[in-house]
Parts: sequence; C-alpha cells; structure tokens
Amino acid sequence: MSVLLECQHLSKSYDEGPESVQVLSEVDFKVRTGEQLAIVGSSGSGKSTLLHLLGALDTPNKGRVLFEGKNIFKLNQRQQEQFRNRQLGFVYQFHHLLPEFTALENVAMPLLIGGQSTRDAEHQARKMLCKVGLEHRAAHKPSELSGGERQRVAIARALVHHPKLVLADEPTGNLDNKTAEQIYRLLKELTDSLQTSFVVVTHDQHLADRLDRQYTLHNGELVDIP
Amino acid sequence: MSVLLECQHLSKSYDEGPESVQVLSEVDFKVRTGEQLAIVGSSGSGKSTLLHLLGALDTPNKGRVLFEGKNIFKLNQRQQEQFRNRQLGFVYQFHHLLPEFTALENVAMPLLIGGQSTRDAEHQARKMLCKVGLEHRAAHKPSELSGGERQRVAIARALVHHPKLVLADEPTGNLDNKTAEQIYRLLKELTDSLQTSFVVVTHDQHLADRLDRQYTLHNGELVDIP
Amino acid sequence: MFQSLSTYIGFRYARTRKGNPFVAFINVFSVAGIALGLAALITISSVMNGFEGQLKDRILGLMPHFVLEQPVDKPLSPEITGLSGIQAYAPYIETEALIQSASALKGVQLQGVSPETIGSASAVGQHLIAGEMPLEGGRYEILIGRALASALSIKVGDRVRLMSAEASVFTPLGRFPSQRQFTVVGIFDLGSQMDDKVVLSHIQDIARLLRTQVERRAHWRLFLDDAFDWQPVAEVLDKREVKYQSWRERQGPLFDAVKMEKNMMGLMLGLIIAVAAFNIVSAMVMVVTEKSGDIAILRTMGMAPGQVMRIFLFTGLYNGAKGVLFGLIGGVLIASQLTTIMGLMGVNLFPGAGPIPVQMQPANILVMVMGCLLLSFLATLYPAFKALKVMPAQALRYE
Amino acid sequence: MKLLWQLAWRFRRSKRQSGFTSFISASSTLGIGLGCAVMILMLSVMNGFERELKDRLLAVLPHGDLMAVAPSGIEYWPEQVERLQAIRELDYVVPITRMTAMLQKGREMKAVELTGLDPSLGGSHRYRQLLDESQWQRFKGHPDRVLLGEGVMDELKLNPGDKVQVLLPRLGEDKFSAPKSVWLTVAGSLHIGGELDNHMGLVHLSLAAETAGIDSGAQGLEFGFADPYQAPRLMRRIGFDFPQHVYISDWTRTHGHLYQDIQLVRMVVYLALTLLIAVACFNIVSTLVMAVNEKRGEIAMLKTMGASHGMIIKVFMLQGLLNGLIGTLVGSAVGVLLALNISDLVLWLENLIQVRLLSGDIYFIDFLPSQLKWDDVGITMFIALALSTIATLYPAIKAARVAPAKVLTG
Amino acid sequence: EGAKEALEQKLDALNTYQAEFKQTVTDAENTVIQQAEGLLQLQKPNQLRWELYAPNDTIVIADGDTVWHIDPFVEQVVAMNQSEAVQNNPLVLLAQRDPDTWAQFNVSRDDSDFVVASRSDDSHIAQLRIRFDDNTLSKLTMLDRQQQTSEFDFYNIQQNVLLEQGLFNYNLAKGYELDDQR
Repeated sequence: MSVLLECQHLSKSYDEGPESVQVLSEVDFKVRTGEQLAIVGSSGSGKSTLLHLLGALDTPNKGRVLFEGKNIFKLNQRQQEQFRNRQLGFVYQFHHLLPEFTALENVAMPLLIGGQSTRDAEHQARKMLCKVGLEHRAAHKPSELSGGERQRVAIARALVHHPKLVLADEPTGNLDNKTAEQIYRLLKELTDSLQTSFVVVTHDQHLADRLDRQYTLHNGELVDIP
Repeated sequence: MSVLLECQHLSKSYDEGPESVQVLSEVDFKVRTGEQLAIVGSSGSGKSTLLHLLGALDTPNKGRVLFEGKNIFKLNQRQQEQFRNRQLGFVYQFHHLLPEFTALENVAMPLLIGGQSTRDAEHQARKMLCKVGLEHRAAHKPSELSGGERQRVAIARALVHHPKLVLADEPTGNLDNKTAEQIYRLLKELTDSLQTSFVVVTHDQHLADRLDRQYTLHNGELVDIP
Repeated sequence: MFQSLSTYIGFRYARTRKGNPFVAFINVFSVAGIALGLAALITISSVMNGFEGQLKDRILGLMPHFVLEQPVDKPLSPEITGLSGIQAYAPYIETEALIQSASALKGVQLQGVSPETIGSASAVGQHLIAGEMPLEGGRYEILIGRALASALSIKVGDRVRLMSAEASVFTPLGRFPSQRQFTVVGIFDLGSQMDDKVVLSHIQDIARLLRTQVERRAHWRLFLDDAFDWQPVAEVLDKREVKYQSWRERQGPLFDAVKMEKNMMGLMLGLIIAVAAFNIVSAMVMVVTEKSGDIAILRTMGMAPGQVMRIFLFTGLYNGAKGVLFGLIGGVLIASQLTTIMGLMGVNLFPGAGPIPVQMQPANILVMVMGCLLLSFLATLYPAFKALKVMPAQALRYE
Repeated sequence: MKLLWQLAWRFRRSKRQSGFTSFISASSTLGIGLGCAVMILMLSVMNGFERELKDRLLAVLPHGDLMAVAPSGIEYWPEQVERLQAIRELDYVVPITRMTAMLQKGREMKAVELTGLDPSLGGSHRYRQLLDESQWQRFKGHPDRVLLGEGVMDELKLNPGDKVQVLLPRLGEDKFSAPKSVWLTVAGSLHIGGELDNHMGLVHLSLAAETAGIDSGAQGLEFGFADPYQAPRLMRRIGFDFPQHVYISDWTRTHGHLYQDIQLVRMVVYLALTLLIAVACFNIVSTLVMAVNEKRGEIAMLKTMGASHGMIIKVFMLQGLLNGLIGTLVGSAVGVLLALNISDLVLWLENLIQVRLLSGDIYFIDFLPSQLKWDDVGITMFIALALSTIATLYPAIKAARVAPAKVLTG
Repeated sequence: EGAKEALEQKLDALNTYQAEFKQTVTDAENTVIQQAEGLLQLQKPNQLRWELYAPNDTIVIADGDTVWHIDPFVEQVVAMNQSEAVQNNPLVLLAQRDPDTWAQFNVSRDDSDFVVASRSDDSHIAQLRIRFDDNTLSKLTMLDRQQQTSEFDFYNIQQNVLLEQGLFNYNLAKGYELDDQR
C-alpha cells in the first residue's frame, strides 16, 4: 500500500512564562493508506498538538508533513481548507457537535461546507447516520442524545465525506468502558469498510494495543513500539 | 491514631441527556489522622468528583462523609465554608493561583479569608514560602514563575493554615517527571512534618505506590489494594 | 452555497435561547438598548415635528411666504409661476395701520388680499370660527383674529375704524391719516401669536384706503405648498434678479430656534443609541467566546475564516435589525397614540392646548432606522473580526 | 473589608482580561459619565431659566393685578392700598392705569403697552433698577415724560429727549371719536433683555388716568408677592373679597407658558438621560459577565479556601460598581464644571461663529443661563449609582453560583 | 412788535380769499413726500373750503362748526368738531379777529414772511409762515410737530370776491358713509 501521510522531523514549542516548553521534537512517522495506528502519551505529552499539526490546524517550528507527497504547510489557506474538508475527518474526546443543530444537520455540515446542496448533503448524512445506527435520532438536538450517541454522531460527521484519513484525540476518553468499547468497534468497522487510514492519540494503552501499529509519545519524542 | 475522615456508601450520578451516568456507587473508606493514601483511576473514572465531595464542594445523591465524626453535608453553608477554610487544603493539577496577586499574597489568601490581619497573614505566608524554598520569589506574580514554582506556591497555599487534611487532584499531572518528583517529595515531607493527612487522586500508578495505602476507582466503585 | 450556509448558521445562532443563559440575557439587553433608544428618538422627534408643523400652519398660514418687489402691473413670468412648489400667486398689499374700536386701539398689519386665493391658499380659510370671508370689494369688510377681537372686545358685525400709517392728506388743518370705518364680517383662530397682529380685507378696499390703485401698490404674493422648501423658489427668483422678501427674513429666527432645540434633543437621544451599540459589541463578543469551540470544529471541517466571520456578522445584524424593528414599531405606536397614552397617565403637559401635535416624517424616520442599522453593523464588525482570529488548535486543546 | 476592595480592584485591572473587555468596561464608564455630565448640565440650565424668569422677568412684570370693571376705576384706591398692606406675602401693591397706545414718529408706528404709575410710590423701585438714576429722575420730574423699552426706542429710532406723538383711545366716552393724541417727551429707555423690551412703556399715573378718563385716578391695582409662584392663589383670594367688581389676573395667564416649557424640558431631560445611563449600565452587566467567565477558576479556588457566597457576590458587585462609581464621579465633576461656566462658554462660542444662539425677541432672555443646584447633582449621582448597583446584581449572583467541581476538574 | 399789528392789518383787509395752489410736502430730511394741486377758498368768519384735484381728490370744508373731510377714495366723510380740529392752529388767524385767539400765538417777521407760532406745544402745527406780495396773500408754509413742511404756492388769486355760500356747507352725498367724530 502507498504512503498516505509522512511526518519528517516535526518540532513544536510553546513559550509559557520565562521558559519555552518543547512539546514535540524531531517527530517522524509514516501512515500507509488504510493503515490504523495509535500514538500513546500521557495528557500534556503533546499528542493533541501533533494531531493538530497533522490537520494543518497549527504550524510547526520545524519539519514537514507530506500528505500524498505534498507538504500541507506549503498549501495556501484555500487549499488547506479544501484539504481538511475533503481528505480529513476529526474526532475529539468531547463530541463538539453544534448544539443548535440536529444530529442530521451536524453530520451533513462537512458536505454543506464543501458546497453540496442541502438535499444531497442530508441524503448522504442520513445514510451515514444509518451506518452508525442512529437513523431514528436524526431530528434530535445533541442535548437530547446520550454521551455514546453523541460520540457516534461525531464519528458519522467525521466519515460522511469519506475522508482518506481520520484523526482522533481520545475518542472514548469521556465514556464509560462499555460504551467506549462499542464506539471503538464501530470506528474500527467503518474505517475498515471505507478503507480509511486512522490515527488515534490516546493515553489508553488497552485501546492502542488493538490497532495495526502504535507509537508512544514521551516528552515530545516519538518511540516506535513493534 | 483516630479516624479523621470516614466515607460511608457515597453515591453520585450526573444526568447527561436522557440517561444518567452513575459516577460513584457505594464508596466507603477511612482516613486516619496523619495517614497518606492515594486513589487511582483513569480520567473520567469519578476521582475528581469524589475529591470534591470530600471537600463538600459538591453534594452526593446518597451516603455520608464524616469529618471528626460530624457529617459535613449536615453543616449549614457558613459552617461548610469554615470547615474548608480551617480544616482543608486543596491542590490541583492546574495551580489556579490568582494571577493578579503576588506569590506571597496568594499563599496568605486562606488566612485573609479566615479573617486574619494582612500583617499576620503575610508573616505566616512568608514562613510557609520559606519552607517550600521560594522566599526569594515572594513578590513575583504567578506569570513570572515556572510551572514547578507555581505548583510549589499552590502547595504552600494549601498548607499555610495547617489544615488537618489536604486533598490533591493530579498534583503533578502538568509537570515533567523531574519537577514532578521534587513536588512529590516536598508534599510528602511537609505533610509528614505537619502531621497532615493527605488524600491524592491520580492516574499515575508510580506516584500511588509511594504512599501508605491506595485504592483504585473503577467505574465508580472503590477497590482496596493491600 | 457558501453564502447561504453562513447565514443559515448565523440565523440559528441568533435565534436560539439555549446555549449560555448569560449570552441570551445580554443579547436581549443589546436588542432592548437599540429598541429603547430608537423608540425614544422617533417619539420625541415626531412630537417636535408636530410642534414645528403646528407653528408652521399657525404662523406661515398668515404670513406671506414670498412677496416680490416688482408691482403687479408686470405679469409674472411663467418660469416662476410654473415652479412645482408654488400652489398659487396673487396680488397682495401689506401695510401698517391702527385699528380702533369703541374701547381700544391696536397697531395691526393690514393685508389686502384677493378673495379667491386667500380662501384656499392660506390657512385662514380653514380656521374661521365666526362669520365668513370678505369676498366683495367696495363693502369695506375685514376679517380679524380671535385674539384681536377679544382685545378690542368686538364681534362679527361691529364696526371699527382703520387708520393708515402710510397714506395721509396734508391739509391746512394738519395731517389727516387716511382712515375708513370697516365692518367685521369674520373671525379666524389660528392659535398663534399672529392672531392679534393681522387684519385681512379685500385688496381693492385696502388700495383705496392707501389712496392708490391695486396695480400701482400691490405686489405679487406667492403661496407655497410647503413653506419650508423655500430654497428652490428663492434660487429661481435670484437667477432672474427679482428682488423679494420671504418669511425667512421675518420669522426665520423663530424657526431656527425650534430647529436648534430639535437638534439638541436629537443629539441627546442619539447618545442612547450610540451607547446601546456598545451593548451589541459586548453581546457579540460573548457569543463569539461562547462559540469558540464550535468555530474551531467548523474550521476543522474546512470552513474558511471569512465564512466564520460572516456567520457572526449575520447574527449581529439580525440582533441589530430585531432591535431596530422593535424600536420602529414601538416608536411609531407610541408617537401615534401619544395623546391617549398621556391621557391615561394623567399627565397633562399642555393644559388647554388641545391634543399633542405629532407628525411623523417617514424620510426622517428612515434616516434614523438606517443610522441604527449601520451602527449595529459597525458594532458587529469587531466581534466578527475576533471570530476570524479564533485559533482552532487552542480552542480545542482546552477541551 | 479591605480584602474585598483589594480583590475587586485587582480583578478589574487584571491584565489577563482581553483588551476587548477593558474596552467595553471603559465604554460603560464613559456612557455613565456622559449621562451624568449632560444631565447635570441640562438641569442647571433649566434652573438658570427658572431663576431668570423669577429674578429678571418677574422682578419687573407684576405678579398679579385687579382691574376695575367700572370705567371709573378703583374707588377709594388709597384706602384699599392701605388695607391690602396687611397681607403677609405682599411685596408691593400700587395703583395703575393700563392702556395700549400707538407711538408715531414720522411714518413709523409702534404699539406699546403703557402702564401709568406714580413714581414716588413704593412699587416703582422694580423699574428704577432697570435704568440709570438720571433718566429716572428726569422721568419723575414731569408728568408728560415717558420711559420706553429699549426695543421700542430702537424701532422708532428715538433718543432720550425726543418728543413722540402718542395716540390713545378715548375711553369713557360713548362716541366713537378719533383717538386722542398726546405729545410726550422720552425720558429714558428700559432694558430687561428679551421680548418684553419691544412693547413696554411707563407713564405717570396722573397722565394715564386723565387721558383714559378714569375718574378715580386708578383703573386697577398691581401686586407683587415675595414668592411669585403663589400669585395665582393669592390673587384669587384678594380678588374675591375685594369690595368692588374687578377682573382678576396673574402672570401665569400671560407668561405661564414659559414656566410650563421649563418643567416639560426638565421632565424630558430626566427621562432621556436616565434611559442613557440605564443603557450604559447594560454594559456593566456584560463587562461583569465576561469578567466572571474569565475568573471562574479563581472563584472556584476562593471557594475551596472557604470564601463565602456573600463575599464572592460583594467582590464582583464592587468590581462592577467601580465602573459605575468612576463614571459617576468623573461625569458629575465634568457636569458641575460645565454647569458653572456654560454661559460664558456659549458667549465665547457665539462671537466665534457670529451667530446668536438665543435671539432676544424669541426667548424672554438673550443668553444661556445656568444655575447649579447641589440636589440636582445628588439626584443624578444617586440614579447613576443605583442603576450601576442593580446592573452588578445579576452577574455577581451568577458568579457566586459557580460550581467549583465543574471548573476545577479541567 | 409791529409784526402782529402789520399782520392784523393785512388780514383785516382780507374778507374772502380764493386761489389755486401747488402744494409740496417735504419731511425732516427735505425729501418730497407729496405733491398736489388744488383750490383754496376762505371766508370770514371761520369758513374754509380746500380741494385737491385728481389724482389726490380730497375735499375739506369747515363751515364754522364742523370740519367735513370728504374722501372720495373710500367714499367716506369724516365729521369733526371744528373748534377741536383747529385748536392751536395758527391758520385760524386768517379767518377771525378775536383777540383771545390771537393771544395764543406769537407773531414775528422773517424778511418777507410773517412767522406765526403757537404758544402751547400741544398743537399739530408748530409754525405758519404767511407771505404777502404787497397785499396779496401769495404763499403759506406750515411746519408740523413731526418736522413735516407743507408749502402752498398760490396763483389765480382773487381776494374779497363774493363767494357763493353753498361752497361752505356740506350735505352727505349718495353712496358716502358718514364717520361722525364730533
């Protein structure tokens, strides 16, 4: 399988008070199409920052990220937006659904932003909701959904436009073990069926063990665990 | 040694959307004066909620917490405030110092709230800052301090009024290992010298092992680990 | 499609009451601020317009709008008479005279008018309270104001003596001012201070009193549809070098004083709206800070910052528009029902002066509405710009 | 208590607050300041107008008069004058004869309200102060002397010493004869300022009574009271138990509208500016709301240290109130300063742009008066502070209700 | 003091007087404010008829008791009490010899003119100048209180001619209104 994403000596530091905290230093790794890997690190170890860099939501101090060979930090603003809108899907520990919009509208959002008409977007979104087993909850607002249902809507939103890569930050962090297990299995099943690559950052070793490959992130450095 | 704090079948649940999430169910444990114990649990396991219940900062759905034999939830508002001001000290992962006040003023805050004159309060606070080795930084604002120094001021603030019990939530969570080790040793040393009981909630097994006793909190239930 | 998505989201944000009760609370306040300010501005300016209009009818109903220098023997050029603003024109004589009744003596302004125009063109025709217009020449009849009638304690049918200050005969026995007995045939009441100053009579009789002919003594008098837009007429007259005297020279200061008071009041009320605009700024900032998480997630889905900005621009404008709408409706309602409202509240500001005159000028109100909308738009710019600046990484990291 | 102030003061000035929140809190202070300043200024100007009405116009204008119905005038007016002196609130009562006369010079004619009074009697001091002593003595010297308002003199281009023909109605005779003409010498000019100068004149009572054919020598009595505002009430009482049929009138009939306009404007000022301050206070609410949002962590921490519910509320009320306090103090100071100097400010402005803001012949005075009353300042500050306090209530209570548990687990 | 006697002597010789005249009226700044022509007829005692030709048509008739001021412009006649109308008017000297009347005036000479001034400053006419070309009354100049001067230059003068009595009495013409101010 070809290399979808390549990260070359990526470094990032924040200045907090007098010192500047080195969050990532010389991070290198590759992701092949369809591959699913985990990056394990304690909270504050810089795993969220890495994730945002992969999505070009943040700019590194040093290093490059090549997506299908192109360096995403060289793209202009317009291209970066299209890159995120078409190629990527994000899932966070906190569902981040738009509280004023129904589940259907939330899932359709990426397509609407991509410029699709409301009719097509909602048609596709309904199909996606069906895949995550929430077709009957389409018209409900997030506040009327349970924690697990919200996370499933978030996943549906991340996959509705069939992105090449899904980036997840503690996707099951907020859930009790039982719902976490269901969410994990749903995510795994969907990304397999849609051939989407999948990078998860988590502190949950148990979750990391069940993926193809895993790295650990410790004090900003990435260590490959065979 | 007599029992300082006793927790009897303490339960707490939040309702999120239609379901209600059971965060703590039937938690029982005792803390003797001068004893130091840890409660280990992953994030979202309810350890912070437990900690807040011990400090009467939250109210349980069921169960009692006896401090020196008195049920803290039976106290009126005024008494609860005095209880926290005189008997308890809190330390959090995030230092939560008042950015507009100097280190000295931050440490003196509990005494000032307790009604002491500024002179006495700052005299005692200076002595405490000396104990945590930050006397020379007394006049600095938190923004001018390093992460470690801030946490040490937080600890000084928690102990300045010689509370009977210190409750800590991931005190070293935000720090790199080296500073975390120093903070831990400081906290241990001070609570020993002042004969203060000490309850830490953390996901860091390594930290938990070094205390007198430890429990683990899993899906709201407390399991005693000999 | 992009355009409507921003408005779609913006609209949803503007309307929901959920989210943070604080934000909703402040939103309501900012809308209320604008509405209160605008309503107050509309009501008070309409009342002041009403007074100005009343003053206009009362004083300019009697006072000639334009009196041209050239006598009437030369016909008026069509360029002047054809002007849109001119309602009518007629020969006119004005002179100072002394009016004497059995019990009193008063100095008055005698207006020699031609009956056809005076009935329709000036306010006097509509404000007769007794008798009728002196329509025929040679009968030496006069029309006087109610205030003058009570000062001279005379009523319709009584005779008075008019003595001209202008025309007199120098006889060996001394100067005899030209004088004549006239009959009071009508009394008008315009409720203005002009009522005890002006006496109207047939132009023919006045010419005779002045021992002259109408052609030689009368001047052209122009009646305007609206005395206030006198500039265009003045320009044409200047262009044709026709010398004239307009009401501006004689009553200008009075109307300037009223205008000055109106502007000062407008300024004071305008301040309310300006301060209210600050409310919108703070409300919008709160909405943006509240929604920073959502903004970040939208950015992760590839939404352009410009679009994010438009969302909040729309929300701000929507609130502004709501405030303006409430203000407009409130203002118009209060203004139109002011007398009843005042009556209900038992506040009697003008004892005996009848209902409070209210005159809403649509153009005027439109300017106020546009001003408010512009102000609320400007007030939204800053917060919307702030939304543009929200860094997704930071917003999501804290979660 | 010192801790509360310290917390409030430090929180308000905390740098961490985004540049924007300080902008909004500044706007609330500005709004309140502006409201207070304009309110104090406008109220002072209204006081000024009221004072001018009282000290200037009503110092000269008779507060009330009784005019005899019978053409022969007030019978035994000396005894009546004596009897009326006993009235406690009375300042003066003098016999007068009033008539409208036409003054003629060349082809110019001007109507004048002539009042005939006896210069030697007490009530005349109010006119005496309006001109210099020499002119007054000249007027007193001879019965056929007349004093005319400055406006009249200007219009007829008269100077002291000129002779002017005065046409007077022949009262008392049934026949409708030609007006009586009398030649009078102008002794001097009266200046009150305002439209009164354009139609006022003084002649001797003897001349007026004789011309008007008033046998009793006085057509009516003119009254002045210590407090002009009591005039309507007192005149009614005096008029009703006056032994002879008389027309009763008081100054509110002719100049009452001036007093009403002042009250109207004062009401509008109170309304509009309270509204302005209220809207400005909305900003206090939003500033405080944002401050509370930013300080959630600190509030929670203070609570963990045992800070009471009340203390948190007081701290944030104080913080919000500081805005209101500063705005009120500065605004009121500016308002007071303006109020004390507005008259000369306007004068300076008028010469600068060569425009008369208050034209004499429309307003009863020709300058912008101002009189600062400290209770106006008090009321304004009370309104501003009250509204500011109310504005701080909602956010402060919200602050106290911050649940530490939720905040601190972050 | 000879002026008074000289004037008296000249006026004694004058029983009736009739002449046409050109009248010029000027104000204090000597600007002409009226010019007219007309006919003056006098007859002792106290009778006068003064007529202005068109376009200023006016007639004033003093029949001894009443002064009739006939104004064709306004088709009205004003009747006034003669004694009141001519009070303190120096012109009366032309029409009567009563010493009390004469006592009210001072007479002086100013080269060819007799100057008659009224003693009371309450009269309309302040000063009358009478000019005689030897015994013929040729010019009258009247100065009134408001500094307006009215000059009458006479021509076609006929002195002591029999004047028809009807000239001096007046009865209301048709269409005229009477304003009786007596």
